[in-house]
Amino acid sequence: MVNAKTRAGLALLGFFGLIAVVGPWIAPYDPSAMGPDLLQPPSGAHWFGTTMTGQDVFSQVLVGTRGVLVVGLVAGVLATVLSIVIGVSAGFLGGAADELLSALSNIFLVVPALPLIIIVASFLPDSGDLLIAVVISLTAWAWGARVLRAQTLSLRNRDYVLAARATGERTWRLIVFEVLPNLTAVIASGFVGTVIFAVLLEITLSFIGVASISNWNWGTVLFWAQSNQALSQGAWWWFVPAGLCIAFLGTALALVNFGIDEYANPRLRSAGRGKVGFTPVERS
Amino acid sequence: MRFLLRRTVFYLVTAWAAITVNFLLPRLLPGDPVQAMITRFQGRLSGDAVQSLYVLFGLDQNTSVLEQYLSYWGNLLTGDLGLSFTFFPTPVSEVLGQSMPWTLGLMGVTTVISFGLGTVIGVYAGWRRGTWVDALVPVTTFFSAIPYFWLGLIAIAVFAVNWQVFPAAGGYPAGMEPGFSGEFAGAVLYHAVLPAVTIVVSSVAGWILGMRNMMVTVSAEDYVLVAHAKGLSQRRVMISYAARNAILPSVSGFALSLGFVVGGTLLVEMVFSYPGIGYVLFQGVNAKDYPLMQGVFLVVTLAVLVANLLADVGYLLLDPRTRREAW
Amino acid sequence: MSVLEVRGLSVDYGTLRAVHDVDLTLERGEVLGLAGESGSGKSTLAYAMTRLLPPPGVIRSGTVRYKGFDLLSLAPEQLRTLRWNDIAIVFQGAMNALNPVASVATQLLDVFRAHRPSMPRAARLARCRELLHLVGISPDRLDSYPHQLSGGMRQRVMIAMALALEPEIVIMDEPTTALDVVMQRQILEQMMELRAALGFSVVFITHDISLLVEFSDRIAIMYSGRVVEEAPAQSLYRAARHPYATGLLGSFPALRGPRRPLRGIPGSPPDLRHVPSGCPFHPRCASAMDVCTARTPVLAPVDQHRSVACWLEHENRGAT
Amino acid sequence: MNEVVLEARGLTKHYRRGARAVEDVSLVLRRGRVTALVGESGSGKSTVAKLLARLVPATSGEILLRGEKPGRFREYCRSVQMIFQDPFASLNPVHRIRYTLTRPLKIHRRSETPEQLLEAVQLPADFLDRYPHELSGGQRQRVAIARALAAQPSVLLADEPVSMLDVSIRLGVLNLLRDLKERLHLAVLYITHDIASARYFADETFVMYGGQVVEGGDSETVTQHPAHPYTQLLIASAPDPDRPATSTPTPLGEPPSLGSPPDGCRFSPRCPQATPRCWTDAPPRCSLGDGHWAACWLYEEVVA
Amino acid sequence: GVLTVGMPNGPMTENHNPYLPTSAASSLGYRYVIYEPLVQTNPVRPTDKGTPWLATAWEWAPDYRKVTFTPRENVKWSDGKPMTPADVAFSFTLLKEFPALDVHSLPIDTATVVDGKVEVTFTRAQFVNELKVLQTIVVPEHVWAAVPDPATYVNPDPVGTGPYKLKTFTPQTTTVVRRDAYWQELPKVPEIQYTSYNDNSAQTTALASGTSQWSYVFMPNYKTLYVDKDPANNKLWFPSGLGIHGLWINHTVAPFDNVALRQAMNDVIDRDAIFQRGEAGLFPKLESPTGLPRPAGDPFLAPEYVDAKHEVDVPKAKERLTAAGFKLDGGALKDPSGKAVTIELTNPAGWSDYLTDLDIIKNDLKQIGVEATVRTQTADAWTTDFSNGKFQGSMRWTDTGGTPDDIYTDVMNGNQLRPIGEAAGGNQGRYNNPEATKALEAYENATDDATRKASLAVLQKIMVEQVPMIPTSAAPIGAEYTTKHWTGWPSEADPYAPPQATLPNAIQIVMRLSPAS
Ligand SMILES: Nc1ncnc2c1ncn2[C@@H]1O[C@H](COP(=O)(O)OP(=O)(O)OP(=O)(O)O)[C@@H](O)[C@H]1O
Ligand SMILES: Nc1ncnc2c1ncn2[C@@H]1O[C@H](COP(=O)(O)OP(=O)(O)OP(=O)(O)O)[C@@H](O)[C@H]1O
Ligand SMILES: [Mg+2]
Ligand SMILES: [Mg+2]
Repeated sequence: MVNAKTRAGLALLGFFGLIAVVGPWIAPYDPSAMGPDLLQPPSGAHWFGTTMTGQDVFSQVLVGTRGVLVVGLVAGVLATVLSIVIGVSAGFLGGAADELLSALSNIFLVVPALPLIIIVASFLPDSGDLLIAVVISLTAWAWGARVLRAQTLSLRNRDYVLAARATGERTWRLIVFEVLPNLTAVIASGFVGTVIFAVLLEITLSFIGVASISNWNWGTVLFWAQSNQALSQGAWWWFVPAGLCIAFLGTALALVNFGIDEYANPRLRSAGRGKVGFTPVERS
Repeated sequence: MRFLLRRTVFYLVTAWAAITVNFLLPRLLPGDPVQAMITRFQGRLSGDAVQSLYVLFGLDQNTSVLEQYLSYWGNLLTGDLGLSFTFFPTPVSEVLGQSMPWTLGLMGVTTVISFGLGTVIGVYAGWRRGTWVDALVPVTTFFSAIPYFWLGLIAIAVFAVNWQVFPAAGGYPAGMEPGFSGEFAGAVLYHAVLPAVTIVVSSVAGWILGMRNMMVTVSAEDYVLVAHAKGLSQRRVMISYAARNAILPSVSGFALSLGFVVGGTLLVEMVFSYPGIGYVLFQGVNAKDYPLMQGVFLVVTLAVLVANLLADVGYLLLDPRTRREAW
Repeated sequence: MSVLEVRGLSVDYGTLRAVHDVDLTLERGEVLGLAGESGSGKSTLAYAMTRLLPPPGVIRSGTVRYKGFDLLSLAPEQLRTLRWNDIAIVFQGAMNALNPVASVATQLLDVFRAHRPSMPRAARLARCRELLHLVGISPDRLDSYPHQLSGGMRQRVMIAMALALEPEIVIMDEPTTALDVVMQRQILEQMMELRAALGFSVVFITHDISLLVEFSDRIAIMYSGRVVEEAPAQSLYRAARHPYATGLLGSFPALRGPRRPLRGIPGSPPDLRHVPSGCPFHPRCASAMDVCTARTPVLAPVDQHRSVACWLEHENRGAT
Repeated sequence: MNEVVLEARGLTKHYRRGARAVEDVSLVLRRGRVTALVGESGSGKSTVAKLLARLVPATSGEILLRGEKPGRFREYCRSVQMIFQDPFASLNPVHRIRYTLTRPLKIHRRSETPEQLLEAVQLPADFLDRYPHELSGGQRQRVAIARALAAQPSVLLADEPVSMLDVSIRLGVLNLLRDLKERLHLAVLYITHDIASARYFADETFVMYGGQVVEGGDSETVTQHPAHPYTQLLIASAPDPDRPATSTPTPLGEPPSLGSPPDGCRFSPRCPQATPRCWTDAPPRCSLGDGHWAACWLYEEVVA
Repeated sequence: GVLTVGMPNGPMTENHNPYLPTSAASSLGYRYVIYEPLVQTNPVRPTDKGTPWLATAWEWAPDYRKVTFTPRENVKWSDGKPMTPADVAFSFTLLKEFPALDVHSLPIDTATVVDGKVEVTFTRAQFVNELKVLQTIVVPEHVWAAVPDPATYVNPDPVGTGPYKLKTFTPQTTTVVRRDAYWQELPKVPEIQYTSYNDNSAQTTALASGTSQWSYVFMPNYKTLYVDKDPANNKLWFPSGLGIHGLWINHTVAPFDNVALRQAMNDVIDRDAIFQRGEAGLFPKLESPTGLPRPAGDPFLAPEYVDAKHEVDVPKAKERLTAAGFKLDGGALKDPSGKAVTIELTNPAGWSDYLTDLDIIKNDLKQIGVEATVRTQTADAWTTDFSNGKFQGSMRWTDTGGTPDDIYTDVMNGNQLRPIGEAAGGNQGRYNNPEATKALEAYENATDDATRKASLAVLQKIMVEQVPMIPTSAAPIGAEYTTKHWTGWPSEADPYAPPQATLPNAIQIVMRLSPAS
């Protein structure tokens, strides 16, 4: 059922999930503790080497996994919920409500994300992971809402929705139980996309010094590496692992996304390897 | 026509709301331009400068936000975007005019390349589902999942510092004066190679993926089967029947991303010291430069909305089914 | 003389066998009707003959001979030149059979571009106009897009396209379902006139027995992936031999004449995943015998024009 | 007996993009009777059904349920249920049959079980745990009927409930409907392209053309003695294996554009018997006796 | 033959106004090779006598409310006109009339030409501002008198007395070339290119590759990043002026109003670690407990502190705490009321050196049981919170000047006290000590050295004993430069000027440069 790509993605994701849970316990050092070995390349004692202040990069990456996953998932969930509420309502209700909600999502689409994030982060006392997740989701929902609205527009006049209405279903039930389940694929791939976006944005924010770097995450690791110009110093071990982790996490999510697509779209599922137009002749 | 009119009104309202938000956003930021400037200089500008700066930026007079809003609109309508604080007293329009061509050049071209390349690969991968081309798709997603700055910095470390085949920073050589000479154009191209390639590498996967999935879906449509039945060549079926229909959803995405081109990309400009608008905005935000921020927001907002409108129109032109509704 | 000969064709969708060991012959200039329950594999058969079956369909066995070529062993390029030039298809849903973003003219011209590369453009255009005129559509519709045409017109455009290269065979899969009878008749009568003029053969698939009897020369009845009876239209209508065919004929109401009682067929169609052993129809068959549950009858001629796959016939035959 | 359950008066529906889909349609559905609606594709039959089900708002005209203006939609749909034209589109692909059938039972607080509903349409109970895509067209159509019946409505609007089925399954479904009509005294609106089945199953038949009802009356009379030229054309065109070899002349021509219909009789451009008056004035309803009527100038004298 | 200067300041717009801190001329520093000050002073040696520049002599009234300049005579503007005393007076009047141009907020009263000399009077004593007054640049009256609003004037065609004139401007790079004539010997550098990079890392790369020859940029490890790339030539010198960085403490937050606690904290904070790790060896080490960097502060040190050195002393800190009623209870410090002592240290996210400092401080404070947490904010939020007194502890700088007054005013001037929630321009830690305020006033307005010495001693005593703020590093006036192409740079051995290219002294340095053989 689940194809190889998806399995690989799920396995990778499960691995990161495991690290997120047990990372702080299995980390060999306190990631903030400044040891005596300054800027050492990878060795038996420090698998990913050490930083300028003698911190253990491996422990930082391990401990930082949780923050990344939490921000990614929370932002993904919030943005997805927002985009569903606004996009699907706009598409389903139509009329003035639609125009209003579409305008709202268009505005959020054009309002630049960076200042918005800075503003919101400035207003709240503690710019921790959760706050960043909330802010990221604020900037990330609009695109999904547009896509969902378009999809909903095409779904809302489907016969099965009309038929459910004809049996006397209430509007909210039509939206939640008739329209939404058919958007699963779109929502799921939107969710995966948002999670990738949120992870990248969080890391970027840490990197350019907007987000909090009080807690360890891969972005924080990269922030310290970059502000100490690790690459120019030849300390690739400080810069490379966190970046690769992000890339692998993103790839894992994208691979899972392949699976979601094929699972929810029967055409993709059954199309197999066959080529349209020339039915294979396979005599047994 | 009525459709266009309705869309236009819709966009005007959206533009008004977005511009108002853009006006309010900077003012919601804590602090003020003078304090931000002092902070930015971190002691290299003495505390005494505060007074002169308030006078300089004209912030010593008290005006209500409403008054500011009204005069902002007044100025906007006369095309006056005000004077930037960061680059005081350079007019915002001049700051924009100076950085916009670079942004448009680099981002515009790479967006087009990325879209073109991604679409072609996506069409092929979708058409030859299950072959090696298709297997390439996860690889490209790997690149799109890399944080851009990481890719850029590694590229600099490898190609600019280690091998020294491309310059590490800037849009053109430091001593050269911009002009319409072949030499300058060559230098600009040379400096653009590394940023452009990294942008394309990190953004092409999105187009590939979208196009591929649409191709797979469209390939199962009846009219593609009919095209096969008609005995048309594979190329013709792939391009005129499958791809021509599959590209429709990508088009509006493309138009939108062209709109966002105007905003530049902070990361590219930071990593490669490229003289674009993204970094200017970043400076403006850090400096509480209301006029500059508003100016950039305005341009981005308008560009995105116009791109949106163009996407609508483009859709009308590309998809005959929607034409009837429009005219 | 037969133009198309199908022998022992079997088609699978994954583990499911949708067409089972089918033999069929199409004579030059004749209309062969194909009827049967829904899901009995009619469309699958028609597409498999030209290897146009979309995935996951796979042809498992058999031959399809056209003018001496085995279509199933041709290389794609050879098959491509043969398609439409010799065998054209009018698909079930004309709504989706036309490329929504290309004009009628483009789609018609495409056929000439692919198969008549040497034909001058003016001649091609002239031919397109002529074709539209042939099916009763004003030639200035050439520049229209599919959505600007009504369902009936789209169907007729498809017919015009099918005839563009004067093919030997036209396959029509439920070309008129969802159209009202007036439109249906218009289209079919045109088709028949053209057939008389051009002399091509037609495979005509529909659920509407009345229509089939009225328009086709010979009828094959399918049940559960197999052809169970094949006979000239009128003789099948007057006296069907296979119990399923008899059941079908007893199930449709007549518009004219006295109201006759409708008998119907008891039971429900088999699930293709769990086909009953022996004759697939035996659970619903009033005259089922022991042998029917054990062995599958094969399609065999019972007289000069008629073949039936039923143990009743075979035992008769065995007795004679 | 046979009292009016649902009545439509002067129903009109213009779609936003100018399609005048339904123009001044009046209909009466009675207890225990099947009323057939036939006509060309796109003449507005489905729109009439949806208007009657109050799924689309009417541009003008009114609907009376048991002689009264209907109240809240939920109460209304308890009495009036609809079967949609396309069984592939009208069952939500993500829900099991059980969900689809349980919902109306819950909404209308019926005490039956979904198993009983399936039994009524002669489907085995193990279908409850299947998804729609695991069902054949005929089975889907029966599920759709079961859903409509779950509310125990007094009116059933059946929009081409058998179009996709082969004749044997078709017969089963129609027999089921007839049985329901007789047992439960259901009023049924039966929309179809299959005129022969209208003859067999419907008590009365109405013929629609271009958004208007052009003829109505007892089914046998309408099918055997069609009065309106369009009905005549329709009957003549219907496939018939016993048809004499001489085929009927059928006018080539295109159906009316609903965007800008002709001024007078909408059939006039295609009508072989059209007179100048037909082009300019809309014809009145002319009664032909026994409840049989036609909207055509040809029968004006009969009225007079 | 070109000198390339780099700054990590981002793209520029064409603006050569020498007064505006926002102009490219100020940002990149080329204003000081086009315009010149009256006197060159050396902030690294603030008490040294200034070098006469456009003024050949100057004389202060004893109360420091008046200064008389003798303008140099044979000076010509780059447009050929001679510089006159009127130009000098005009330059002061300009500052008075347009406060927007006056970044030092000098209280100029009058500026008049008397007998070819220029007399400038002030409404307040300018002893502590002496260097700022002397460094005032001179602009041509014939150009600037006609400018309606000098504050919005971009000065497209700058006319100055300096040896260079503008050649080309691009947002990336400004180029100036040597003039044909100058009032003294022409410098040997024919052309200077000022390039702006977008960030520190790009600037560092440019320095390392030799694209930039002279810059001031913070680098986390100058040895590997810069010096090692060309150990013979790549040099840097980071001297200190009279300005410091330190941990500001909010005195309105209990128990930090307790002097014993502040002293104890001061005792355990390891300034050496901050120097080495936090400030990458670039911010000079601050050893004097008075908070005055050395050697710039040497002439000001009170006798009792001349040899005093700050040392980390954990036992002493614990002693102090116990004596003041604090209890160290299982590793956690409890204040006399029994509450655990915790402190939240805040700084903007992105200021990596300060954040490293805070991390070090956090670890140090743990030794006396103070539980510190580090929290980052956006730069704006931090700026606002800091000036509004809504913080517990933060790393920040003080002003830099020619006397210790700039440091001490910033840290403890009671006149700058504002209630919590109201923005304060200085004394953001809300240190309230009338004695300090009085001493500051006395120092600023004194007319004799004895008074000055006495009040300075008081201020230093307060700084040492009350610890209103915990100094950690000196503020550097440093730069990186390469001797590959040009030699003659200022250095520890020859500290004739601060090495930065953006200070008025830049022209002094350029004058000394000669091609490397
Ligand atoms: N893609 C598929 N995967 C699995 N089974 C399929 C697929 N397509 C068709 N089938 C099955 O194959 C059988 C034959 O289908 P086919 O479309 O040929 O029937 P048909 O006789 O044309 O029916 P209809 O009259 O409804 O058009 C059906 O039982 C159907 O369920
Ligand atoms: N939602 C809609 N918006 C605009 N026009 C519509 C809409 N629905 C139907 N129409 C138009 O209204 C007319 C009547 O459609 P309707 O579906 O009622 O016809 P019908 O008689 O049911 O046809 P068929 O026999 O093909 O089912 C058609 O011309 C159709 O194009
Ligand atoms: Mg079929
Ligand atoms: Mg209909």
